[in-house]
Amino acid sequence: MAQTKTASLTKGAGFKKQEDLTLLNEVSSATAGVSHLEMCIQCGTCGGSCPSAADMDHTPRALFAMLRAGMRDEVLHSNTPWMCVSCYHCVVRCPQEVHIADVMYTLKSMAIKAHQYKDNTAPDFSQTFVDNIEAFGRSYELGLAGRFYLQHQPLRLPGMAGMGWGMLSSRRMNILPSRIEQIDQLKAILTKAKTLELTS
Amino acid sequence: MIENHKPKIGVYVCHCGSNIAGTVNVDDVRKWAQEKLGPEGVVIARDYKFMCSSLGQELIEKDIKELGLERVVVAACSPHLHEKTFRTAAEKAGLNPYLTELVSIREQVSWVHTDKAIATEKAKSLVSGTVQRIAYNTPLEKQKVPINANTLVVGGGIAGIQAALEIANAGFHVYLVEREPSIGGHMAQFDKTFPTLDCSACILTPRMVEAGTHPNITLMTWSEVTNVSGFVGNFDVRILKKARYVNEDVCTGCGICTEKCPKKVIDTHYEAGLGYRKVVYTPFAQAVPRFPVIDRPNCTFFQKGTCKACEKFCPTNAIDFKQEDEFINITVGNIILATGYDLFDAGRVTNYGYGRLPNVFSSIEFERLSNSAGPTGGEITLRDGKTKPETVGIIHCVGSRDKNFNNYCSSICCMQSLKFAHIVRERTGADVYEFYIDMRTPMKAYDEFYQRVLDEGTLFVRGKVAEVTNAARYPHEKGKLIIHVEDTLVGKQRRIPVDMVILSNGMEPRHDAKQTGQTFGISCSSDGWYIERHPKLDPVSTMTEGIYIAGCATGPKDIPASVAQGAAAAARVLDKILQKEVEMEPIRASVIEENCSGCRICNSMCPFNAIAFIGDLKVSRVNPALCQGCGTCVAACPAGAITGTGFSNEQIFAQIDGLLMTV
Amino acid sequence: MNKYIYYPGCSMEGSARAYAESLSQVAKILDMELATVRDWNCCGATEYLSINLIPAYSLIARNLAIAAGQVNGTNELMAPCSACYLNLEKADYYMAERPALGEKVNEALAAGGLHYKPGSLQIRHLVDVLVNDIGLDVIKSKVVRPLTGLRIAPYLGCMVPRPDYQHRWSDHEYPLELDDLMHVLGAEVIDFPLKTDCCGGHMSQIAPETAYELIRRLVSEADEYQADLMVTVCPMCQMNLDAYQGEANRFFGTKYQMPIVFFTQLMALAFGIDAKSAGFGLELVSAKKALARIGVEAPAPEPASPRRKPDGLPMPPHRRKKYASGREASDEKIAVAE
Amino acid sequence: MTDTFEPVIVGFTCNWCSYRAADAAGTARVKYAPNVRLIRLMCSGRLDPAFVLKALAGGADGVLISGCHPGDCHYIEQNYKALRRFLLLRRTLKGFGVEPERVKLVWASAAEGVRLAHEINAFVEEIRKLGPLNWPKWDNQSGRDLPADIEPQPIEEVPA
Repeated sequence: MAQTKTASLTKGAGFKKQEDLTLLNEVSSATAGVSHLEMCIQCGTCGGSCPSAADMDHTPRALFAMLRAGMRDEVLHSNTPWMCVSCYHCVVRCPQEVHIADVMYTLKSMAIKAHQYKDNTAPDFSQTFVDNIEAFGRSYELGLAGRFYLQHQPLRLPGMAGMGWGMLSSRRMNILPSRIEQIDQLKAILTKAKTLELTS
Repeated sequence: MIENHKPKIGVYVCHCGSNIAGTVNVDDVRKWAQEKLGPEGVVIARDYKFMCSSLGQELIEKDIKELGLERVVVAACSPHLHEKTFRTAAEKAGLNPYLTELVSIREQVSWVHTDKAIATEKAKSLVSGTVQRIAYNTPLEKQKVPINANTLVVGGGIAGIQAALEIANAGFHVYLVEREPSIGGHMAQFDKTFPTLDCSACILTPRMVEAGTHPNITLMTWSEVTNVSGFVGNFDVRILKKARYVNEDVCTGCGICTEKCPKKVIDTHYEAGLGYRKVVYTPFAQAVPRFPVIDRPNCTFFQKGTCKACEKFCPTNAIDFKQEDEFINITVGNIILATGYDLFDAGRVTNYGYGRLPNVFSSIEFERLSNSAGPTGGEITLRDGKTKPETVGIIHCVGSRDKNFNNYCSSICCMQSLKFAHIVRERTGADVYEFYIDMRTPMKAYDEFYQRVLDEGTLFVRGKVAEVTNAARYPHEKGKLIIHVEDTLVGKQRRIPVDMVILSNGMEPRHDAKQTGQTFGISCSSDGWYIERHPKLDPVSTMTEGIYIAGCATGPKDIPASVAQGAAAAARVLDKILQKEVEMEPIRASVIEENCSGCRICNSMCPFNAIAFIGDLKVSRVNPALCQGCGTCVAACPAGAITGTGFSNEQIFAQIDGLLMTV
Repeated sequence: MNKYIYYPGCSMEGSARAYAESLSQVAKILDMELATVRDWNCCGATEYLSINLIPAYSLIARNLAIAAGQVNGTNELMAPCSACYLNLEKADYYMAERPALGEKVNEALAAGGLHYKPGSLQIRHLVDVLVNDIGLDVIKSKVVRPLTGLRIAPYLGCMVPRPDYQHRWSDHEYPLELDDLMHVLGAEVIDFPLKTDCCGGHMSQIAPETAYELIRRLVSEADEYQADLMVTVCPMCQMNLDAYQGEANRFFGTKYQMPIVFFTQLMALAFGIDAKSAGFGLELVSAKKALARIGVEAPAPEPASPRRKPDGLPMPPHRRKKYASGREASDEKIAVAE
Repeated sequence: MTDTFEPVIVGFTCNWCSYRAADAAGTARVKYAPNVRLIRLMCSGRLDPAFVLKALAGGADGVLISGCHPGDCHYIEQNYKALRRFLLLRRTLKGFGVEPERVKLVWASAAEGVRLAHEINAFVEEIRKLGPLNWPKWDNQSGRDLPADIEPQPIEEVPA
């Protein structure tokens, strides 16, 4: 009797997996500063403030509810963190002082680590940017634009040629990257840093 | 002295059900006290499930009688809860109450620690401390002081009026002090009251008139308390009566002066900045008292020396430009503070645009706008004074439940907002949106009112509004205010264009609450509200005997709760008055005159001027009627010539020894 | 002489050259000494934080550690770029708020022989420094060519007044520091409601349509208020609104021509520097037409929408918040169009 | 059990504020370090510096003094006197060769149970860092002699 009951219950979608109640804490502790994530009262100030909410699949508030519900895959698949423009409107308005923008950074890096993002445009842009920094110590706009657009938005290139030429001809974009002197020191720092993680 | 004879001590350890026994090994504490504290005089140690029960108390009484106990130590809860219980029990058995002490092993041990072994150890050392101390306790007698039957009520809002009327009707005299020109408080500004929709003025003004004409009430408006000294039973109060420039003895309140005054200023107080008033004015038509007051900073006569229109036309020559502020001293036995609240300044929430966007209104502005005696005669219009809104957004929790402003819930805003929605729908037919985080409608008939407003077609959106802007993004938004919000129940961001936004401002402690508290010797919580003696069981008393609090001075409240508190505070005062005298704790300092060197350091140390220098004998002496027992002089006396009963050096030293005894 | 340690940031050498050039002119006139952080590296913008937390903060902290070593009479580190400013301030703040972060970052820095103690530096943005340290009265005294007749939309963007960990700004949402600064230059300043809204940030790269919408909102609102130009304090904002304005126009079929210049360019101009040295001509949406108004007798522009009539119900007092320095804002009214 | 040093701390509280704050912490079940044993005084102004010295001499590693916030004193202004005595006391302790940080003054109103618990935890950690107080015994019962160069002196009263 009991067995049948369990069997019938497991058919329900909610019983496929056990809820992952550690997720919220995991995200909170991997966030720089004190995130206050557990204090969210689901008021929606963040979702109402967000300038790019229209293009998000979940509002930030909904994402935090999903974190609480332990919906790891759904959260890491969400495009919400990638659409965050870091305007900090939500952060200063949040009545519970949740460091929303920083939580978004955490979710992005978690998604990258888990290879769980839906669209690789944004992660690749960030990675390209970071590769340049790691190589030169400075950002390199032309190299970034070239590599990134060829890979992701080749169709956009012709339309942007005029603008690109304008930037180059006014020397607002440099043809060659500049490099810091002590690039080896920076590399040593970053190599060490990559072995470290923020947990508790 | 005591070394030869250790008094017989009984130790009683309470389980408090599992409250203590769950974390402290009660049996171990009892055994330890019996064995290890035997040399300190403990002759009996017992434990019991509930010491405060009548059976528990009888246990103590029996031991006092049968074993001849001379001291009783009860290890249980905080002395602030049950000290009186056990002292009374011991007294019944013939032991002076001050020979019984409580050790707090619940609030200070079992409730705040988790490790049973460590908690038990701490309980033992606390018991040891008190056992050592109590040997030096001496029998004390309570002092009785007669109570002055007059009462001071500060604040003439509905809570203060209620308190004053209750006491006055019982036949005792009340001084009702109000700093505005009229009593009535915030309630006088409202249009309707939720959930019954009674007209606020209709139910308030009869009370105001009653207070204004009551033979037992001395009404002192346009006055403020500046200084309070003394103690329960006999407070000396100094009141500043600000100059009205109107002779109250001859003024009939006919209003001709106001009519003839040529100057109008914006009324930032009663009309919340939406309307105008004359410079000689009564705040509103039903003001009590009816005497007007001249707004000196704005008066042309005081500015330029000419005008005097009011004086010219006054039929009874009541205008008196030479009037000056005066101080009045009174003596009262008890004081009730009903000083109310300040409205949260909505301009602080920059993203709602109050003060920048004309058609964003504060809650009190809307009250005036919808009031038939208000600036538009009750017409609900936009800031232009003409246009009727077609869509209205009402925003809850403005300044409340927000760590950027105030953490607490202001408790009235949900109902206030529902009331606004109803009034807007009824008077304009406009579409009304309510933006809320949570609907809080817990009191009698409140949720029913929510149902009614739902039924009227108000559009509820669950979400805290992020922003109100005039920056249109789309053509249909042009000229409107756009409310940005996440509809959290849909999970989507919405932009809702409206004509008018009403903010449901929260409540804040009075801006000068701290200062007022210091005048009366009571303190504020971190939020700034006055602290009750006990938040549940003693909500209208304060830590200071004889000072009571009522209404919003202790936290946000609606009208029924404020009225109930006003009445409750009055009942507490009447209880005191009818006892005719008050018992004072016998904790006092006294000078051992043969040890006194006459240095007089203590004289200046005493805040109550209770220590006087006796010139003939060249010693200082404490006046026990003035001494309050703080003990500062005891600590300060360089010769050790002052002792403090209840907290003598011997007692404290012994307690330190006991606490540090290895357990 | 006001001394600052100066962190320029990558854009100042590239897309924001106009900012760098005009700043150096303005600094000279205002007697500011700027000591550049030696061998500074990129702050990581908004990108590195998305990839890996500790390396991202270590990257920022390398600059802090070097700058702290350069402390000489001042521990004020000034950055003109909003993103750089925020990153530097954020690293300093979080390394103290979360000691675990501080320890890890210093462990990484140690690999390069560096160390940073959070709190050693005061991190400031250029506008904050100008308004609160130099002061509007001093700036006003240096104006030789008032910008009379120029209608300006002051645009501060996001990352300067927010999150503002050290409370250096009068308000998160509606700070008036930049408005007041433009006002003392003699310009007509619009009460621009979107003054701290987002320019789209890196969305112009990764989700252009999202960015175009944000650019459109800002440009169309400035146009609605009949601004001659927008001033910005941030290279990223300037880049998005200037370089991508054309694309946004194409996307929406609009024809906005709203010049976006750095506020220091207008300061330099008002201080009597010639337009070329002030970095004009580098912008893609030309400011030529707008500049033609300066020094020329221009008719007062029509208000964008009807001004509020004096009748009707009085407004509640709009109490301006104080600057962090406690200075009072200028008394004169700012042009309001509602 | 770990062998970390567990300091013993004596706390002096005011009947009107901090003692009630301790009650409030209890009622709210706020957990804090068990190292502190509280003594109730009527007012922090009652605090005789001798109490502190007595506690330190008797084996306490630290002493917490707690009173009403400035301006909130139940007896008008006696907490200011406690503050002055506290400052003098810290100087005296330094003269004795005892770390003045072993005595701490905390203001806590009756409503601030959480704050008091927080301060207690912080203080316990501070004292833990300082280690046990190596204060020579005033008597010789422990079998230890006072170092020759330290004469037991009568405790100097500080008329605040």
